[in-house]
Amino acid sequence: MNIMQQLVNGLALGSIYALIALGYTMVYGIIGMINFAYGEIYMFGAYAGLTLALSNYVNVYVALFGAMIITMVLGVVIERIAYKPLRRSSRLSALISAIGVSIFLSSLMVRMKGPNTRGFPKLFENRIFAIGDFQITFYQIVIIGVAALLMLGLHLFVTYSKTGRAMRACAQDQDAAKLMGVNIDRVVSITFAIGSGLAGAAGVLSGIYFNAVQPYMGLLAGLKAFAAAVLGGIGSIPGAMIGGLVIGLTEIMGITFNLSEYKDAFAFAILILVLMFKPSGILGRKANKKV
Amino acid sequence: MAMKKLLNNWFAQALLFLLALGLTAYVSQVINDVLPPYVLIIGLFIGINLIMALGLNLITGVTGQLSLGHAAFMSIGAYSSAIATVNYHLPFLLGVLIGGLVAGLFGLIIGFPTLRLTGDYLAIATLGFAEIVRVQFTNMKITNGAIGFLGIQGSTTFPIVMTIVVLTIFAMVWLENSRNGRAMLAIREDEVASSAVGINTTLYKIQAFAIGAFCAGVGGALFAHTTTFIQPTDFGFLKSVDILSIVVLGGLGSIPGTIIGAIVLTAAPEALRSLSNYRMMVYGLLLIVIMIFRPYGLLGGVNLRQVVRRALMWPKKKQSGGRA
Amino acid sequence: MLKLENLEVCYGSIKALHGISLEVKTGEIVALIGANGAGKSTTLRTISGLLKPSNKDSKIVFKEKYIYGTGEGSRKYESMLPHKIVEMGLSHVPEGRRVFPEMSVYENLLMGAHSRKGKPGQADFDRVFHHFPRLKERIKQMAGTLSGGEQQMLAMGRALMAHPDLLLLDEPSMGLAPMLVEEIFHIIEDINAAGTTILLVEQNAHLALEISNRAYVLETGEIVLEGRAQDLAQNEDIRKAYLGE
Amino acid sequence: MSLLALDDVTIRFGGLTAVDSLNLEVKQGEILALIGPNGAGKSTVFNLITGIYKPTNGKIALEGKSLAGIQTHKIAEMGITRTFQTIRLFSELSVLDNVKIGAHCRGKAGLFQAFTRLPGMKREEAELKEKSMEALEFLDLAAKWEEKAKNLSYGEQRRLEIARALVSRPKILLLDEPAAGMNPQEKVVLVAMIRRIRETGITIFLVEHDMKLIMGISERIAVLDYGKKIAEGTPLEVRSNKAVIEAYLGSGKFKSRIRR
Repeated sequence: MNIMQQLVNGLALGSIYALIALGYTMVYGIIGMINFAYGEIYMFGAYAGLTLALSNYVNVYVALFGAMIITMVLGVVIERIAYKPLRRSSRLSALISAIGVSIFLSSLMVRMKGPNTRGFPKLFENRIFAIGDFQITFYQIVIIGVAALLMLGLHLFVTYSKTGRAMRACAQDQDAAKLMGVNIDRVVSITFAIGSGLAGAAGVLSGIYFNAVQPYMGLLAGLKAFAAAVLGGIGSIPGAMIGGLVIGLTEIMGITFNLSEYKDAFAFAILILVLMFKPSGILGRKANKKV
Repeated sequence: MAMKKLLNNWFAQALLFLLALGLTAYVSQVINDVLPPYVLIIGLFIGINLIMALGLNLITGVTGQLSLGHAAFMSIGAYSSAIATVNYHLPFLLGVLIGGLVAGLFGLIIGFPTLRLTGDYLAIATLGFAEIVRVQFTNMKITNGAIGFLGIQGSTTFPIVMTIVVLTIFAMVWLENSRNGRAMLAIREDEVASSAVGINTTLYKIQAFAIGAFCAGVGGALFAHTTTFIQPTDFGFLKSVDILSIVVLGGLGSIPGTIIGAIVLTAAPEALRSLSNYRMMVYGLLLIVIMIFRPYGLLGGVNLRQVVRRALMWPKKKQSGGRA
Repeated sequence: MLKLENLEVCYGSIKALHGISLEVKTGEIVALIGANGAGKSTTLRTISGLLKPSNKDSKIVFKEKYIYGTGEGSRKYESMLPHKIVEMGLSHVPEGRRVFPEMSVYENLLMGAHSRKGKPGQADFDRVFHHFPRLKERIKQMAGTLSGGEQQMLAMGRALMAHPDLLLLDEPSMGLAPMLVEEIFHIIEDINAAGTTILLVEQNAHLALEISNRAYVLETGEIVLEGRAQDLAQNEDIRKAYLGE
Repeated sequence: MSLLALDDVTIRFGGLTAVDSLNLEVKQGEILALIGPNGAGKSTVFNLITGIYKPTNGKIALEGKSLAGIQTHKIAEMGITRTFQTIRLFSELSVLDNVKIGAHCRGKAGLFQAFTRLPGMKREEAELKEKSMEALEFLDLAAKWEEKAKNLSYGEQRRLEIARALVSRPKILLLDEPAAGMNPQEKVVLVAMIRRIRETGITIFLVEHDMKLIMGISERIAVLDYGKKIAEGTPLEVRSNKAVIEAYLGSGKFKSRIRR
């Protein structure tokens, strides 16, 4: 097996995890809540992309953007209905509400599209590029490229835009941010929109890559992405990207070493290992013990 | 007064306890003979879920440690009891005990390293542990992997489950009113203050974890001997969520709340059966709606003792109110 | 400029303020002094909307508009969110500076201008650098790595970026060396002279009374003394309240 | 011999030296106060003594035994208990349970006793309840034993924290701003209570802002400013100490540039 080859496979898979993980980490950074439903938003994104792609009128990029817009709206609606009323309650009630959302969304999709796995239409020719031993498919280029672009866009937005700065301010010190005139509700909504949009994009990309979309695909992907966010240090945006890539790579390496039956356990095994030695993740801030 | 004295006597109490157990066994036997099997099965699952939820309530509700991997302990109990009764031909009840003990042991082993983690990091670590356990069971020979473990005897009966339920409730009430239980409650309320008054927080967190895991193991064993067939997918993340929902929905830390939670959430999917395809959608909505309107759970923040006392005093109060 | 009437605030079942009434007139420096736990910070946090009064009779009026409560000139019951209050021209420099530690000085200042439309111009920065030349030298540094005094300057400079009409300052001298405290207090005077009204919470009574026009003395959630700063500075009761003589 | 000794204790958080080479002795049976302006590092000293923070440098010893590396709960068992500046009660639990938990380190019952409820455990529980009620009575809270801690008034909550710290019969009791937020009448009651606690043989070390209270109650006072000890002595000595007055009231040297 070619190591470079596996690296590319891992990178493609890791990009998908990283995109979902970004949503987890951003929302957690600002309101300290685990939005368990991101996995289902990812699944919704995949279906939205599929539906758009099947409608003949659109090309793959329009399908991608369309799916992102649909999931963004979905994310904001979910936040308003299921989480906002609970912002002052215990985190566990918000967690249960999020779990309620994810059960609702996946069963809703079963109702709408049936429980079976569906293939993605062939949107473009999947060519293989080879440089010596090293091979990369066009799909992989698209996935890694789109994910990289989205993350770059997110990075620029968070670093340079007024809203992005306000988001960081909220994550660092919410009261101080309020005193600067930041409208917290608006920032939270935007955060949900962005996180959901990224998860939606991840859904479309994985639909293309694995050529399979089904209503329960969100569960395990969501859990692994959550693990990726924690692994990288929840609350940290670069952390989520690194965490996603690490988990993608580990999974592929595991398959390389003929342990594919265990592939779903790798993400969590490496997570627990890292947490043993670095209890707040790779890039996580050490929680200050306040007395 | 004499009555009160008698109640404080240890032997009297022990007798009362045995009486309660006996009565439960008898009454549930009678019910067992009367009710149709379909209803009994629901009752059985309510009981099993309740046993497991009481264990999780100790970890999450009483000690304040969020665990998202309770199904792992359930599966460990289920498989080890099944192996004990099927492969080693041990009696059923011994198998249940073994299931509990093995799960408890794992709770202990997992507890040591992971309890250094706090809050959400602990939650994800337990979740990860559960996923690893599930994958492990999928790949083991002795559990027959993904195909599932067949041929377990259907030894679980309604009276046995109900008796164990009552036993668990007693044990939990006793624990909460003991030195250990108070230490656990203190940890939930404020960890720094707890250690400042001399509580070894790690020790009690691990105790809670082990006992909670034991309960899950017992529940898993009973489950295995009800369905007679178990496979790793029975114990996925959603199972952990089911149990956690019972605890949170009922009201964290409240034993009556957990009981109500177990009844509502086990019966709800059955009651919603008429909605057929919309069943799980409604179930999801139910979780959201209950959390929004009762964020601390159905019985969260309700002091039952006070409620009962008020109910008993109600007529008197009305009188005095009339005079004023 | 600002008027409080009968302000009551609770933390859970504990009452922190028992009906505070005070007034700040345009152009003044008003000091709010008192021992720890008297409710000084609570008063400021309620004015800027971080806390809500616990009784409906409480009134907070800023520039003739109701921030909280209802009365003449306001048809509906008002309870403004913090960001609305900042937009009205009221900035609060909280206790303990609360700069954004993982942002540069420049970005912290940009955050200060968040409530204003458009991008802040060079003139805005110059105004801040005029008062705090040291911030200009540190412009690229992360705020978390600044010294305590520099963080205080940044917190104040950040608030100035919003062009406030009224500035609430909470314990600007806390934890600072005496030399720095003097510097900061001279700057406070300059800021006021340049047209910003100031409500100052301070433990260091000498300092506070020296630069303010009027002062209120707070004790366990109640105003026990008020008057011209000069008069209060002579008042023996204040010495007693602080040193237990 | 000193009961508690801090020897050259320093702690740094990042670049900030919160406590700087502090030498301090608490003598058996005395009431010692630690005062200083906001942010002087007083609470940090308490957190160092109780093992919540580890000193960067220096030694802390109780009756000659070093406390280095000993966990907080063990330190409590050795005889140092405390209250907190921001009240840290077990707020959802009853007043009585709060106090019972305070005596945790003096109890013996374990899981076996919890599940068997043998007479020995019953006796321990009964004694515990009695002792706890005594402590509540001592702090005038007995009538509220059934109430949830969070439903008490501010002054009551402060007293409950003291009761919780007291019930384990510590050698030394650390009180972190016990009078904060109390009204004058409550403060009078508090002073009497602190005196009575000392009479039972417990040494008292307190941090407080209310100077009137401090001057009235303490036998010795140490003054902290910017993490350094700037004065130590009897209340009279400290009160007339110039460095102390400056630390509190300001030097009075600052002159406004603007005539008002």
